[in-house]
Amino acid sequence: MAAGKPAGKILILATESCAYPGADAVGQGHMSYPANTYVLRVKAPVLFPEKFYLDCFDKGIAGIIIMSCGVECPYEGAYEALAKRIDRVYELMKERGWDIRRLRLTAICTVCTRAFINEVKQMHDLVAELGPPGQEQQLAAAGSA
Amino acid sequence: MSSRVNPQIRDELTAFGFKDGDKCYSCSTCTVTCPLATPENPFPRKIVRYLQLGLQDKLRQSPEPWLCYYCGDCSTQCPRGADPGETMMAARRYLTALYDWTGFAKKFYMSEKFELMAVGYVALLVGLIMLMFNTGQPDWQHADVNSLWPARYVELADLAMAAVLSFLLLSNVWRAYRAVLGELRGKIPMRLYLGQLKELLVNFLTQKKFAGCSDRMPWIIHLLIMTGYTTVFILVVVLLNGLTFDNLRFQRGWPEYPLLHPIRLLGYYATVAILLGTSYALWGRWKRTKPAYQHSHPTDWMFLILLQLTTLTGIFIHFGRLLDWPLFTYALYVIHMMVAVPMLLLEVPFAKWAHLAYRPLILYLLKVKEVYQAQNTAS
Amino acid sequence: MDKPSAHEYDALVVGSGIAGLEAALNLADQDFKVAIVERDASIGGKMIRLSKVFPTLDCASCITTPKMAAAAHHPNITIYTYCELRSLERQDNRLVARLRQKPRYVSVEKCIGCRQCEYQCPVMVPDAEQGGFAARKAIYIPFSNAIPQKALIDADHCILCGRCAKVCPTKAVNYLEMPEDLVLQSDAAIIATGYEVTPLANKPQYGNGSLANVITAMQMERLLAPHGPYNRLLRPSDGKQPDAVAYIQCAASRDQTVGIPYCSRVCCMYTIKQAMLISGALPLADVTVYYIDIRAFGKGYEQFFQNAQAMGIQFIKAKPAIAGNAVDGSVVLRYEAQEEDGRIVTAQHDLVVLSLGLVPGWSPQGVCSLACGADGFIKTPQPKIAPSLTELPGVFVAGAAAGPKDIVDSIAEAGGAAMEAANYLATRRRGGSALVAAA
Amino acid sequence: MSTPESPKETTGTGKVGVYVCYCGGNISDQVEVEKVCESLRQLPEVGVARSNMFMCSDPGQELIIEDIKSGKVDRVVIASCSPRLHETTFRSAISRAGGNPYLYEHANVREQVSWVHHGSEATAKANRLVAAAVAKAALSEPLQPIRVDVQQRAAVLGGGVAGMKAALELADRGLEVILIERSPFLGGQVARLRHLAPFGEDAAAVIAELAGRVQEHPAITVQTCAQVEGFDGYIGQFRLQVRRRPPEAEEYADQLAAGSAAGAQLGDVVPFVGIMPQRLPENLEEQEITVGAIILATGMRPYQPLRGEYGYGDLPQVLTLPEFTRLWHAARSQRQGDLLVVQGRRIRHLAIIHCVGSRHIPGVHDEGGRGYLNEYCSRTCCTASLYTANLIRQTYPNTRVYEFYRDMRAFGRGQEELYAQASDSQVMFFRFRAGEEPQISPTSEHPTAPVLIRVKDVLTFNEELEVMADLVVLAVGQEANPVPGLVELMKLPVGADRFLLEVHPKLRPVEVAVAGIYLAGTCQAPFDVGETCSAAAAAAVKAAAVLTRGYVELDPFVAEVDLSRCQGTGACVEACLADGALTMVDMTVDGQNVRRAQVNPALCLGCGACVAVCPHNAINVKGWTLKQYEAMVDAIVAEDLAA
Repeated sequence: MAAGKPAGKILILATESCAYPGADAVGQGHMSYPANTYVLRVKAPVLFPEKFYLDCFDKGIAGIIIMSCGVECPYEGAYEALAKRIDRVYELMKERGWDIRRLRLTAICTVCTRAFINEVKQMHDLVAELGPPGQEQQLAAAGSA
Repeated sequence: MSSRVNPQIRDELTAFGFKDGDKCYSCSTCTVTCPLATPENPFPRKIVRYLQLGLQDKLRQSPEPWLCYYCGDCSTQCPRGADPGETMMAARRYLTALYDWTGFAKKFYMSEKFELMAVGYVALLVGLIMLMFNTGQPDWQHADVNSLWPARYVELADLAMAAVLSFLLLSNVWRAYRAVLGELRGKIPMRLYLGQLKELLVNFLTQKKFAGCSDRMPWIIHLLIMTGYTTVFILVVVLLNGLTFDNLRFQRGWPEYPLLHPIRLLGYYATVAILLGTSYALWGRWKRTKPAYQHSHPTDWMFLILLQLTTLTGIFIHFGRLLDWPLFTYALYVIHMMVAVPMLLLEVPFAKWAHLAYRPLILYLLKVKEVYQAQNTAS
Repeated sequence: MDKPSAHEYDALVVGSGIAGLEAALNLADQDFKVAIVERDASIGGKMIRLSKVFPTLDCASCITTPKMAAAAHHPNITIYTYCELRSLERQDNRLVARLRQKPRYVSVEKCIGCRQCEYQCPVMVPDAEQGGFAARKAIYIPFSNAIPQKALIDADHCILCGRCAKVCPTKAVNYLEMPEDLVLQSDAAIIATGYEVTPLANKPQYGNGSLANVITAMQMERLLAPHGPYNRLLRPSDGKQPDAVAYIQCAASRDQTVGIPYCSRVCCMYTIKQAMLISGALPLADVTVYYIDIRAFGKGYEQFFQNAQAMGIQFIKAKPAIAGNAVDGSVVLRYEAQEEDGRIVTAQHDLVVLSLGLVPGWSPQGVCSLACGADGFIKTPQPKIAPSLTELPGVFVAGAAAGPKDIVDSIAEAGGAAMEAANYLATRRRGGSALVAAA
Repeated sequence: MSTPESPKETTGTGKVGVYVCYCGGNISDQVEVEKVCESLRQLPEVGVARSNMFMCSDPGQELIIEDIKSGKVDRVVIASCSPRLHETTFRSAISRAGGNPYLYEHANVREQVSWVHHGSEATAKANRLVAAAVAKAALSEPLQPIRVDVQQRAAVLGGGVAGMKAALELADRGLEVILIERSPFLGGQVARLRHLAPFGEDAAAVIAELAGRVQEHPAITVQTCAQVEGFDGYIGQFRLQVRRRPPEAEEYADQLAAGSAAGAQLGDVVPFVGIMPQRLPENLEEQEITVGAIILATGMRPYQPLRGEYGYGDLPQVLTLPEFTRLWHAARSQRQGDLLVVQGRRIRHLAIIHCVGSRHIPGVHDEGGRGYLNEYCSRTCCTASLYTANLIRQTYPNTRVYEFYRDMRAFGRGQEELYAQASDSQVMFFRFRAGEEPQISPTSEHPTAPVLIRVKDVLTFNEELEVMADLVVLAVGQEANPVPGLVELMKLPVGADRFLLEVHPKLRPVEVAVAGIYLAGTCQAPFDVGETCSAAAAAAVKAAAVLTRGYVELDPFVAEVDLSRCQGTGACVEACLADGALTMVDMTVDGQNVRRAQVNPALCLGCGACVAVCPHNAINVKGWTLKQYEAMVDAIVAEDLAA
């Protein structure tokens, strides 16, 4: 962990039927992961509009992992709609000069403990590197200057 | 080249002992568990399949049946009870019939009645001949077979029989050779055949391949019968009067050989070996102690019974002579001949005993073929 | 457990695998009171132990856990885990089931599933739930998504050191717990006792279970599961990541020498599934399936099989024998190249998986007078128009208890059994003769 | 291990009650529970914050009940283990106290905090998670499960085995059933068989039993020559327009003739046709029926080979298995000795070819003008072939049988035994690979001469073999009976295999996306009769669960339109994943006629796909609103909560 710096917060949108139980399984296994993570239970992440994600970043969330059910999604067609939406969010993020890696769409199943940990760790390292959203523009500016 | 499936052949096969082979669903467990199957000569499934479909030509060209010594591993492990070991046995019987140009073997196998009658007729014929052709002046003081049937004539008859037998057997062996080597026959140079003759001899004498089976007991039994039989055959037929010894006095003449005379020792060995071997096999077939003894074809019984009877009568003649009971000895001698002659005449070229020739021959030919192919790929 | 008429039910479901759960839920949803009796310490049966399931490749746990949770929380369902069914018979026109509650040595009421005991326990025991590849403690919760999430003591291995009792926050450990006998009454019963897999031993051509790198398909399920013993696919002998994996189909099915002449029905498909998962986990590994017939008969199964071939999984029509171990620990196979010229080929694989046969998970012998077929599975006298009927009135059968069956077919049959049972119960309620309804 | 102090009460302004569990140290060892309570009390929404050693225990639950009863609390936040373990426990506690169980939120501070984080980090995170839960709870609305009244009547479409079985199951359950069959007959495809593999049941007897019970059952109304022409409604209240009409001249002429030739009365089994349960309608009859659930049992049809496929249509020696069965049994009375005779021809050698019309592989097989490939396995043909082979071998020992297969799929109970029996009775098997199908050619001009079959046989090391046969029987597969009308009306999903498609093969195997419509039998996939009956009963049990109560209770988590915000853009309707759950309707809002979105709660899945697309945030999923999520995010990022 970056010394001294409080790590940016990571939001995890975990589906009720797959990833949320997956997070529970990680807990049952006492598999430690960074604490700057906040799991929100959702029925289907297709519920969130583009604006929600942008607002989150504006509010200071440094990274978002959408842990969906992937193709096992109980709502037929929802995953495809979600994937399309995330593509649009990426476009908007790029427009704002944000690193699109801050938002990740992934599929986590009820027992995908290792995958869960991996996702969290990767995002943790990423936000530690990037800092709060908006920072990367300054970094880039500093770099080009 | 396509082969025509021939269900009629399949019908004939039942008479040769093909029974459960239909059950095979071609999983090939038998082939891969067989300790004797080789990468180039896989069996038994291949043979089972040929028999199922009645692919006679394919079968005729297959050396594999002669590579199998029926340890029964395949039959114990067959998931469907198709008894591939017994099916291989049937294949050997069928091949013996296929090699035989006289058609006699086929009849012998296909009809138990024919088999019994053939043996019976030959036995009667031998009996009749012995009754008709003798000196008519038996020695009632001593048991001396020579007095009734002088060794000279008997040995002449033996020779004649050996000639007929050899002709029949060798002509069938020739056919087997043609079938197995197929087109390669003309291509392999003579020196290769000669070079591998040792293989023929070794295989004949030791049946060494058999020892590769997981159960070695059948090999030992087989070896006992085979060496015993060969020994007697050589003693009786080959070491004839005038060849090496002045007279073959083993059974007929006086005085007996000294106790430690090599011929006498060989004779004892042969007698014991055959007796042990056939008794074990008969007992096994009766009690079905081994996979190989589960199903006995009438020809199997016939062979063993004739062999054992020949041996037993031989022993009794020996005792008759030692006890000096003339009538007993002469009568047994007639019976002995009535058993031994049909056995030789029928079993050797046409039935079970033919494999004594076919097995080493096929192994030898495979070796020749292997060497030839190795040379060809090398050049 | 807090129900006043705790031991009076409309229906009893024996077995809580996917078939039992599905049957119980279907009855409970029609407001019948259902008791589930489970031999293991957790409900979920075999399916919860699997990695992913064909033909959709979705995670088994993700499909089973919702059903487990639904059953556990259903107001009409009572679950008796860790109970042996000792007898099931009709008395006074009701079914009476006598159960023996095996001692867990941990109070189910008090245990909060915190696993403190498990962390303190000093005894390591090979974990059957992980194919024996990992260890568990002598006091343990069966697996991560077990229901109930309650610990139990494995009395065979416990050394009575007392650490678990000391650390338990709720004082739930009771070393002196005794077996308890229970009597349940019901009008109908559904037998959903599932299957077991034959052991590795007794097949000389596969090494009789003595070769470390010859494993069962159930063990492979664990190696492939995301929460498996190694967390990745390694072979057991030396932890090497296998580059070549082979499957031997019908390793103890369609084989009268092991007493299983029938087809175990699921092995082809789980093998294809595992082969696909291996290809996913180790993209460079070669996967070979030796088979007699590929039996991909269900909806979407044939396409699944074709996809596997397209992925590069090799299917060879042959039934090999294992010739032994190579120096590097890999397994040497001999097979007959039927699709070529029939010669015997020797092949080496780092890991060999045997698709073993399925046998009944339970025998009614000594428990009730249910009849079994020659295959040992529960007999169904009307396999066409009422496949879940047994020879006992009011007793129905679902899933692999009536013959090997995959999950999809088990679920369908469980639904059917629940329907038949519901009608039997409804007829009784209407006052109709139960015997007439069953006949 | 610390024990909680006696509960402190600091009543804030709001009415959210926060209850933090020690979990006997499982939580409190890492999370300073009292500190969490302390900092939560600072929040304006929180009225009470308490802790307990075991919140799930009776004393723990009592805390909540007392607070609700005393009016201090009207919504509850529990911070304990995963909601998956005890959500139902706490909801029922709230109900017992007289509260609304949906005014409740759960913070998972064990699995997501104390078991994965340590020290001050753990307490800080627990703080935030509980605060987020409070933020959500504060915005919760009381909800009620959606109750839909249900017509206790079902419609079953299709009068084959599946339809009759499903109808009987529901009727035995005490429900009214209307069985609608397109043809004049009951019995479907099974009526056209003779024996059922693998056990050899008499197909006619099976049909007679099912149809007999169907006709006698007072709760079942049978309508033959009937079709569904109109459909609307939702689970519990489907309306179907059913039209009965007399068959047209050519339609069913052969079957009707067979019936009258046999002198069959209504209700009699006519071999290879079925049972005619009622007279043909004389006029067009139309009626509307209302049902609570619909079971589709529209069945399958056997694959019809193309002309020239294995010589079919060109050579008189080539028949399909159903055709052969029919001819054979028609000629059975003229049995001649040990040899099978079909159409007057003596059959010494009979070949059966498997996988005809099944297991097509793109790139290997071609569509041949069909316009599609059947890539699936038809599941029943192997066993049917084996059964036929055995029957021939037993009845006519002099008729030889050859089977050409790709994989022998004798998977079910009693099926491998059939295969073993066939082998044992000397049926010869040949295995061909896809793309190397057996080639059939006539051997002479004479139409009754045997044909030559050439095959590269895998079992004989891929050698080419020749087999002579007097008759070639094609084991044809199953195809879905096409029901384009119903698919169109009910918006039924159809798979790539052209069978009707279930939602999920394991989770919801007999359901389609529209709640209340179920699939039974071979309309869904190839099945044998036993499997069909299982599937039909499984469909019936789902329908029964809906119908027996007279109502269904659905989760309250469905979309809700905020009419004060809705501008009628229709974006939500477009995004909706469940057909009919969202519609635009004309209505009067504030005295103005407008078009607004309307939710049908019975059809809504609650996925929220509509929520995201509404430009005015006028639609939300109850219990999971966007506002609530925003409030949670706010709580997570808030500065002042670091405890």
